Amino acid sequence: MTNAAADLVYLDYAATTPVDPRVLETMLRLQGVQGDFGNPSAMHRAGWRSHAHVELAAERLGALLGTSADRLVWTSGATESNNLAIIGAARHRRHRGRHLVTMLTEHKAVTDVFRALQREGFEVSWLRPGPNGVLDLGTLQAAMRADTQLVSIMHVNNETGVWQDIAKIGECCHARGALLHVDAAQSVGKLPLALAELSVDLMSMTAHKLYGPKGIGALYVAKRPDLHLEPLLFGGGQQQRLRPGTLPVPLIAGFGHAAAIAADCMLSDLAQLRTLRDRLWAGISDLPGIRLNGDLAMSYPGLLNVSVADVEGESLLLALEPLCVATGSACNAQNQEPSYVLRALGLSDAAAQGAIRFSIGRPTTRDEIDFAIRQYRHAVQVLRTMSPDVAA
Amino acid sequence: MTNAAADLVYLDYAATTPVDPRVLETMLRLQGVQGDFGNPSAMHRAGWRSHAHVELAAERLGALLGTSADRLVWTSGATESNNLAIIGAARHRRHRGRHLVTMLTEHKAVTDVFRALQREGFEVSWLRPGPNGVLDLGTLQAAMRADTQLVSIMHVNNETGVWQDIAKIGECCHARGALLHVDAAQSVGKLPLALAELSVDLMSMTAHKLYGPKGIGALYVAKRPDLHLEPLLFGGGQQQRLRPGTLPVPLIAGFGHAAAIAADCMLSDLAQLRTLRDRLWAGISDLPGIRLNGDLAMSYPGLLNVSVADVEGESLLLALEPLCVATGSACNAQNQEPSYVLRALGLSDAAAQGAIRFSIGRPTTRDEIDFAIRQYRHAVQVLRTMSPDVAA
Amino acid sequence: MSRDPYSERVRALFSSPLHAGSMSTPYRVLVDDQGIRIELSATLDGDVIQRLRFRAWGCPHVVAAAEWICTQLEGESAARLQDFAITELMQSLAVPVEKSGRILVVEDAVRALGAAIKESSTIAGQAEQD
Amino acid sequence: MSRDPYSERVRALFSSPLHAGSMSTPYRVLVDDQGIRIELSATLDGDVIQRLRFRAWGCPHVVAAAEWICTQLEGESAARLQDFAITELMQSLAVPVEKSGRILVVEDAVRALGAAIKESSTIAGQAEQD
Ligand SMILES: Cc1ncc(COP(=O)(O)O)c(C=O)c1O
Ligand SMILES: Cc1ncc(COP(=O)(O)O)c(C=O)c1O
Repeated sequence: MTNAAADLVYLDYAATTPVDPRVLETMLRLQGVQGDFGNPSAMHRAGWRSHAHVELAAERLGALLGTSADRLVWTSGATESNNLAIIGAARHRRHRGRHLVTMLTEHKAVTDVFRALQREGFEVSWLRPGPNGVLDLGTLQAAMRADTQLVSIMHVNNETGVWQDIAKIGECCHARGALLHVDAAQSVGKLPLALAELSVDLMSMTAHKLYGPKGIGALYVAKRPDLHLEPLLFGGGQQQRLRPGTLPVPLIAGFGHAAAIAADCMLSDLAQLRTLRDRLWAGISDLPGIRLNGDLAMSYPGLLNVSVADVEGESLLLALEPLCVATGSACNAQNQEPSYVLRALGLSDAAAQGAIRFSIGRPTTRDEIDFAIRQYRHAVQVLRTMSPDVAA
Repeated sequence: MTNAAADLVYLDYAATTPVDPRVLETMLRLQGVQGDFGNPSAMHRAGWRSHAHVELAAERLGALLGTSADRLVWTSGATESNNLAIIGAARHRRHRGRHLVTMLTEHKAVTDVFRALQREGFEVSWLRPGPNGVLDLGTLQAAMRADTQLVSIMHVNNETGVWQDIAKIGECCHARGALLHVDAAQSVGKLPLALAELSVDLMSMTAHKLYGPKGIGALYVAKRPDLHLEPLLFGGGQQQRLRPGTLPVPLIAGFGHAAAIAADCMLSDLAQLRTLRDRLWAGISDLPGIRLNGDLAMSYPGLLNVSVADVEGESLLLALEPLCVATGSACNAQNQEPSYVLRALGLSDAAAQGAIRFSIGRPTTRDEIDFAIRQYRHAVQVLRTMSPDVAA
Repeated sequence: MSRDPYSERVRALFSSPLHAGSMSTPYRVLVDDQGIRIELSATLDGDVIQRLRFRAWGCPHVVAAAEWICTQLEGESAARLQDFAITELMQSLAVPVEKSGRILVVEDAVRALGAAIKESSTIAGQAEQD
Repeated sequence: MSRDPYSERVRALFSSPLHAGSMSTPYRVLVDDQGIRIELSATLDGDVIQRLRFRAWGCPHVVAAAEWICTQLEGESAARLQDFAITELMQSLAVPVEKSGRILVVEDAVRALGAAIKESSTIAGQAEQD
């Protein structure tokens, strides 16, 4: 059995990825005393050299997204990008209307932001996708009102991999004069995206989902006269005051390099992921009572979410060791409530609780998939045997 | 001439430092596919291993500061820490009173936050230190009111190196029932600090000033029943919801390691810096019209701020090449206004504009200091010769 | 943030649950509470628990606790079941406090089994007396 | 964020200001505006500028502009000074637009020198006519 981190078999790439060795090297060169470690705001050669790395990174990320470098704001991750986009836009447009729209199946870094805005007096419509996770355009259209200011719909769902039709959703929003924010943490660098052709106003991303470093994200802000954001942080004036603080050049350069690599190998990545995912599903789909959560035809191929109703989730996770996979979202794993995303798709508490998210990455091998198949089958069988009949 | 970044002589350590090679190694081990790169929120071995690195880092930073690990919140840097502390505390205590106190000579990442709070309806008293940069305790006492909720006073000033007596200031705040926030971006890891013995409620720091990585900071939050912060970001519930987002484990571990190294070599660092700074000042203090901004007896010895009135600042900087030094604060170097910090100490526009901040670091050598002395003397002389007499 | 919640002891008990199973015996109880289900079945040799088996639907701590209990109580007097308390178990398995509610369901199951045994032996005793 | 604002040309002119200096000559002007001071002094050979010197208190672009002007205008007709425009200079030195205000002070100085030369030669001419 080949594996990622020494003694483990890592299939949790949707939670976070290792950093690509080429990216690591880029970052390394910008940190040590012999490197370009200067503060990019400084008025001397060390600062200007650093700054050039920031510019290159913005160009690389812009190229990946089909937009220009000056539309990108660096943040600490998708959580901050989501907050800046949603709170920043909503507060700035407060006087125009207080209605906002999002989905029940968004990441907590979106839902919790909308809850905070509700406490500030905004009104939020929470849309429910179909049982396969896909949002019906009619549902969105029906929710739009004259005073709707902002719609936030994620691109790829972090639990199911299901994607939304951002192009059509954007048109629908713009037709009604609302802004569209997209949480693309799970799709940037993984699925083709051409922002110049999309009616997307704000898009959040984070480097550690695409083989870049943790602690760096970006927010795309379209060039539109009526698009302004209130900043969340105040300080030294960096990034046109939208997001101040010393720019973390090694992280930014790492993000940029990861974006360039992603642009290069996206198509071959996708083909490989699809092959491995299909192999995984073929290897377990005959288990009695197994259910695929989501929709294979409409999802990012690096992710497979399955559940069996009669097995307890936490025990299943432990029984899968040394396989590293997720139940629910990695970001709220510490609370053991059944996934609200799966509940919104109509799963019972028990089925949601026993769901497993396999997520496949660039380093994943066929052997690892075969190991996962064997381990999953075995664990389910053992736990089922151990489970008392409901009517004992 | 020995030098930091290849062909440059770097004396801008107050703007940012290179990462210590031992810290780089720690970080490197937590990023690649063979390392502990997991998401510390994940419910599997890869996650738990990552999480252990976060715990170690918090213990190391806590040990440096004389506090316990559970009092620390990870942020993206001192800018965010300042925002979270000041906005978070002020908004939470809004109903008790709206008066806040700070200094004119704080970093922009404090002054701009207070300006934002003024727009929200808070009232701010802006204290002016004496001409040597030191705040008189009587000035603070006179500003305190019954409705004063929060006082923010920096520890070491980023332009002059002057320190404030945080111990006495804390007592004064607590006697009046106000919280004390301290921006310690320039002192953590550089000057001894024992939080357990200080009446400090909130303290901001950033790793890249102490040979740690850029993009990671922390906020110390004292354990006090009446001390609560409203978060600025909402999301996945990490860090008790105070600051959500995937924890950037390599950065956190790097910060922790940098803190441990700082604790080890602080006293020898201080002795070396003092020797080098005194040598630098001795080498230029005889220049006609030179002025030392600050107070050598009451400042961090890694910093020396000097000005000559009759030389233009930007030309002086360029004439100093390949020396990398700062005029004013690195964080607002892009705008060429004379430093408001030096203006508050009573300098004329012209003198403030021509001020140079030399900041010395752990890698600085005697040869570099001697080079800086020669270069500064030469540049001042050349520019003075080139300058037209005021009455030509 | 989370740390590994499973001690080596819990891992060992969970991954080799030697007492997992079910026996047809009169001494069998099922407790279903807080989303956790525990079945215990015992065979007796006089007053002594000869064999104790469990089936469980719950988190690894619940499974490990059930296995631990079976290991501890086989060979003991059945009377011990009725005042069984989880204190030692919580410590020995380093169960996180927030899970004590679930482990109390295991305690309930053990006590229920004790009560069931007592009741049937009382009936049996009564039958003999009659 | 900032990028290196100095072109190689600006760096070269700034670091070797061959025309820095001041001459006692009747053709000397000082312009003091926007916190910038420029002194220009010239010697003439008939109508031709023989030597042109500057002193400056200003940013590196101002110093480089002054040096550039001296290099360009030595050997030229003094009449050219009066309608001197900074367009070519701005481009040739890649001066950031936000600094064009300062560079206009340099233009002012050149024109002032041209005016001063013209005025004194007019006076000289008038003196001859009398
Ligand atoms: C869809 C989605 N949005 C937002 C985030 C938050 O990203 P980060 O933790 O990097 O801030 C994540 C990852 O956890 C995600 O999957
Ligand atoms: C005193 C002070 N406060 C705050 C900051 C901001 O730190 P950061 O840019 O890491 O957020 C700095 C550094 O620029 C500083 O010197």
